[in-house]
Amino acid sequence: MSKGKPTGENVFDIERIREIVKLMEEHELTEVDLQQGDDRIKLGRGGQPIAMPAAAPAVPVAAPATAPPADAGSVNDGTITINAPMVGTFYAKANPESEPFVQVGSMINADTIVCIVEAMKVFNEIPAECTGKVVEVLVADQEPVDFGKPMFRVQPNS
Amino acid sequence: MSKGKPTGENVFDIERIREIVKLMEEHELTEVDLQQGDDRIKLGRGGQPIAMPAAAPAVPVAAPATAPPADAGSVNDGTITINAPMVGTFYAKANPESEPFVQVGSMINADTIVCIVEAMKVFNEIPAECTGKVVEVLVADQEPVDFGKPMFRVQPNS
Amino acid sequence: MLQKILIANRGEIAVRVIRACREMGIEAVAVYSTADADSMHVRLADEAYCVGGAKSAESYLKIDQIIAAAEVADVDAIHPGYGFLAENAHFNEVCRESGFEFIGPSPQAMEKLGDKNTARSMAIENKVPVVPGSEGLIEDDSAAIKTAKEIGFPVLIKATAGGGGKGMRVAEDADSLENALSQARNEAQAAFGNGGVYLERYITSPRHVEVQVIADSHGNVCHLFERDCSVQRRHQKLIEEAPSPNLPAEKRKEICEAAVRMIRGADYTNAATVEFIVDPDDNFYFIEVNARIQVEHPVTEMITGIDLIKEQIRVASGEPLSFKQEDVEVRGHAIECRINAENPDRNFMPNPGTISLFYAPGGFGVRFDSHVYGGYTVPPHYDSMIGKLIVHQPTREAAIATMRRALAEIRTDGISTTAGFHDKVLQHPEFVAGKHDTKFVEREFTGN
Amino acid sequence: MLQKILIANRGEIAVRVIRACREMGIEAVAVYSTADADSMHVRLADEAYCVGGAKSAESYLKIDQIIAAAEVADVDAIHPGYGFLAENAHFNEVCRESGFEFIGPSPQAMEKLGDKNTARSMAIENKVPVVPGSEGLIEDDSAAIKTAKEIGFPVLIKATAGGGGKGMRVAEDADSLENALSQARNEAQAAFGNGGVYLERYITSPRHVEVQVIADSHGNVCHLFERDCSVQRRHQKLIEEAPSPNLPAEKRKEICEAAVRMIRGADYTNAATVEFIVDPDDNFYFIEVNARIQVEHPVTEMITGIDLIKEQIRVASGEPLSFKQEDVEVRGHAIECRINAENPDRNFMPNPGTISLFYAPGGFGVRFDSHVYGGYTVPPHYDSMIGKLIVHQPTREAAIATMRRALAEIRTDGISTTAGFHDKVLQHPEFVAGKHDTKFVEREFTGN
Repeated sequence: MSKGKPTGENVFDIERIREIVKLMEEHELTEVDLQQGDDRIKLGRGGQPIAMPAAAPAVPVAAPATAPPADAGSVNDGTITINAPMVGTFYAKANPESEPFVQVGSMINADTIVCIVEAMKVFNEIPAECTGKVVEVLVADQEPVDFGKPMFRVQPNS
Repeated sequence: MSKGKPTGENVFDIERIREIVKLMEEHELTEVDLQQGDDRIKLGRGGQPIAMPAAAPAVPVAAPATAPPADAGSVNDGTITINAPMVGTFYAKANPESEPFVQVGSMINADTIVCIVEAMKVFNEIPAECTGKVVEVLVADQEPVDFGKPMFRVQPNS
Repeated sequence: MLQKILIANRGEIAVRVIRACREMGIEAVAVYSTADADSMHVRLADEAYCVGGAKSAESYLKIDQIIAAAEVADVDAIHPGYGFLAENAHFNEVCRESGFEFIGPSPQAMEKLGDKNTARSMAIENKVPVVPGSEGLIEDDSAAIKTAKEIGFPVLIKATAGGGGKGMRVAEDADSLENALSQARNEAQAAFGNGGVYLERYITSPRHVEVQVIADSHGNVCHLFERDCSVQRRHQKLIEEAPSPNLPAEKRKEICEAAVRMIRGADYTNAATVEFIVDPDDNFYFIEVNARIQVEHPVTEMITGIDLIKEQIRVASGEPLSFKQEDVEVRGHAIECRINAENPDRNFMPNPGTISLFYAPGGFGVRFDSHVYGGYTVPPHYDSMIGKLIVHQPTREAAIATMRRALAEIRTDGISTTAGFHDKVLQHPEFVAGKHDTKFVEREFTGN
Repeated sequence: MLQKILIANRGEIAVRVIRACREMGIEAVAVYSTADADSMHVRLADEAYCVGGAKSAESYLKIDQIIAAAEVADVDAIHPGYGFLAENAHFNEVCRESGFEFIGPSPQAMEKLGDKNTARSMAIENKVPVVPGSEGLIEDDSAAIKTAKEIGFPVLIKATAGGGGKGMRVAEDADSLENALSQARNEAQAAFGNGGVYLERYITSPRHVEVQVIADSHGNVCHLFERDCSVQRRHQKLIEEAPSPNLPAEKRKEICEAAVRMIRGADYTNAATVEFIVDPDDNFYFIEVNARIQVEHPVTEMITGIDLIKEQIRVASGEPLSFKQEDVEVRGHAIECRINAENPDRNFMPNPGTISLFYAPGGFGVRFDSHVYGGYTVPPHYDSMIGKLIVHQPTREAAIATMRRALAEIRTDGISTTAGFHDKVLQHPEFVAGKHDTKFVEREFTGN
């Protein structure tokens, strides 16, 4: 393994770059500059946090015990998410005939029921617990959800 | 013996970077800049960069296939090392009675015999292959050496 | 045969069950807490559902969430592993009421055997020797003194609802008995909300010997011989081995047959372990039944060649065991060391953290059941075991040599483990001679 | 018994030998190139010496440097592993002249068996069936045609100094023979500096079956039954198993006894493999003897329970084998898959690199012999094998299931491996039926 020559290793390895970027984001690094021989990896990062790649895990890696809004899937565009507080089946409507509880554009407040999560034959009405406008519905009707799974994206009132 | 061996250390080793970042966070460092030969690890974090003494890793980087001077054990103080070109037993003197080939302070040139490395009953005279002044003898008389093991530290003529 | 199984557990045992499912062509579903999102069992499973927060009470112990995951995943059975809800008869019942096979005994059998006092009477009914002691609970102190004199001092006071040594006291003589009784009662009341205690003869220098049994729903009850788990620290097993060293052949036969009688008598199906203590004269006394698969089951698998998890699944599927008693043979000797993320130099303080560099032990005769890998972070929320190192060799001596070799290979930069401590134990003359008892570790190493 | 051994090799086999030394209480000394400073064998050894640069020619093939390291480390024996200098009779001789036991056969036996033509005549002397062919080298074309007609077409032309398929040609009839002869001669001359060729009958749909033999210096020569290595790509073995599927019991007996005759006749000590090809009617023909321990030795260890490396060391120490022929029994079925850092989708192009995240396969019935770990960089300078995945189960069917389970567990983020390719092979009906021959992989998968 002589100096200045790569160890059969690829500077452009996306996986590793993703790891470094993750590291930079987690620890608010502004600069990473790695050189070995002719190889170099130099990454800069402004004051704005970097958005996680789409390939981010489907499940929040560190959602707290009770999954409050704005934790999972935040992309730092000012929006927050309403996350499933339990495992179960997501229902967008009270019954097949009725309208969805909320849709894109719906204004919601903390008490607004946004959906039902059914588990063990119990239909749990899920309140928004936040105030603002629904900008995206992230789960299809009757799709299963698990703890912390983002269900709605909301533009909060500022 | 293993202590003398090159590590083939990898500047891009995510784990080590993670360690350094941890340090930066714990101690609120804004910049770390490590350089050795062609290798460099430079990390920035938040605020204004502050000058920081370069801390070189304890272990030297990998020596190339043939172990020329100045590769192993360089500590960026301008000195270079004469490394063992083979496995064997290091002899500082031609025979027990005689003076050492070289000592601290000895001026040497490319052809100066600096020691003998004995392997398979053959006594190989090792030339300096560099010009300058011996500032440190790194191996004790009749100690075993292996390939790339630094034997002398030399202040080259500039 | 079952088609899809949810594993209501984490760590190495979740990985262990997933492996058995895979080999049987059964789909495996993992559940996990937010702290385990990167855990190996999540990645190896066919499906994985987050059931709550890092604390066990918010995830692995949350019955409704686990059942909800089973419904969403549409599994047909649930394997509880060990610990967490494994011996919770209520969970067992809820699983079955919700339409999921529980891979373990019936709630009734679990409940009966769960109560030490009931279990003891069942043992007596089935002619399984028990430690001489009080019939049922101790009513008052005078009765206690009378019984103690019949049994003979020293006597041990035990909580009927007890476990892990809580509510236990030794009384050397009648004078110290009263005091010890009240202490034990209070401790038991505090720990288990049940102050009921009973008396038994205190066995000096006991060995812990347990028999692996498995029963199917067709009336077959087989034993897979015994394990010796005498290397313990504060009632926590550290090293287990099979067969038990220095147990005479006829005693082995007796203890295994007694265990089978016990399980048959309890009208029990699936895997169970019948625990005994063995005194210096090789007399054995029933202690309790563990109504679950145990941490140390691999040593039995190594010497018998029988996959216990697969047999559990077969039994839960209503199929007969894949073997008959006469097919079960002991081959060689197996030892297991529990590798814990603890610092033996700091009184075994757990030290969770990230394993920056990891070498897994391997090679001929070595099995390492674990969920860790280089870069894995051991979370602080659960028990500290990061793996089970199991070796199998023709002789106990060779097994010890292989274990010491394998222990030396383990590398976990970033956290310290008990590997080095095990190596010390393995070299101790008492262990090498197989003459150690359950107080060996505290006597020779840790003190207390 | 030997006290200190230098392992003149790298990678998994260096680790394998170090493990055996450790269990026997023997000090292990590693040598390494500058490219292997971080390799596991360096870290597991008691001592390690860098013997030169990354290129094999500058380190692992440098006889003087390896001997010098042996002198400095003051060992009493050298284990060559496989590949590199393992079958170099000169190195063997230099070791012994320098006062180090060479853990392998005598240079004489190695040399005799190294020459295919000599080996063939030795086989004939020892009544070991060989493929019908020319007695010795082919002098001129007319002789060739005469011989070919005696043997019967199609005939195979082989280089006496050959290997890896070089200098091989098939002639369907007399007309094509002359042309094929000259081609083979030229190729052999170019490849080995020796144009000598010979003829033999061309066996269609051959299986590769080899017998593991080991002999001590006390006149004991034992076989450990056979291995089937018919899953090959370009003459490189990919999957090996023991016992050989569908080999009739009496043929197993015959082939093993023939192998023992061959080794006894060669006045050979230590481990050897006698290779045969087996035709569709189960007739077997001697091919060659490998005078070393082989990559696939673990499958034999699994079914016999005998540690071949320990036996090699015992034999080299002048001790008798630890077992007698009648003690050797076959238990269950074992399969090995060679896990290579290659990309099957790109014609198995090697792809060295850093393994950022690594899951080692494990669990019941699984053995993984490897030198890699999370964060390890596979150097580009050596062969691409990063580990050997071995499974052991009561039946071949169960072994295949366990292998598929274990292959799926392997994770090597950063490099691609052949694990997925093995999984495809294991599902192929021909392999499942055990009816595959040595052309199976090229015919069904890679199209050569």
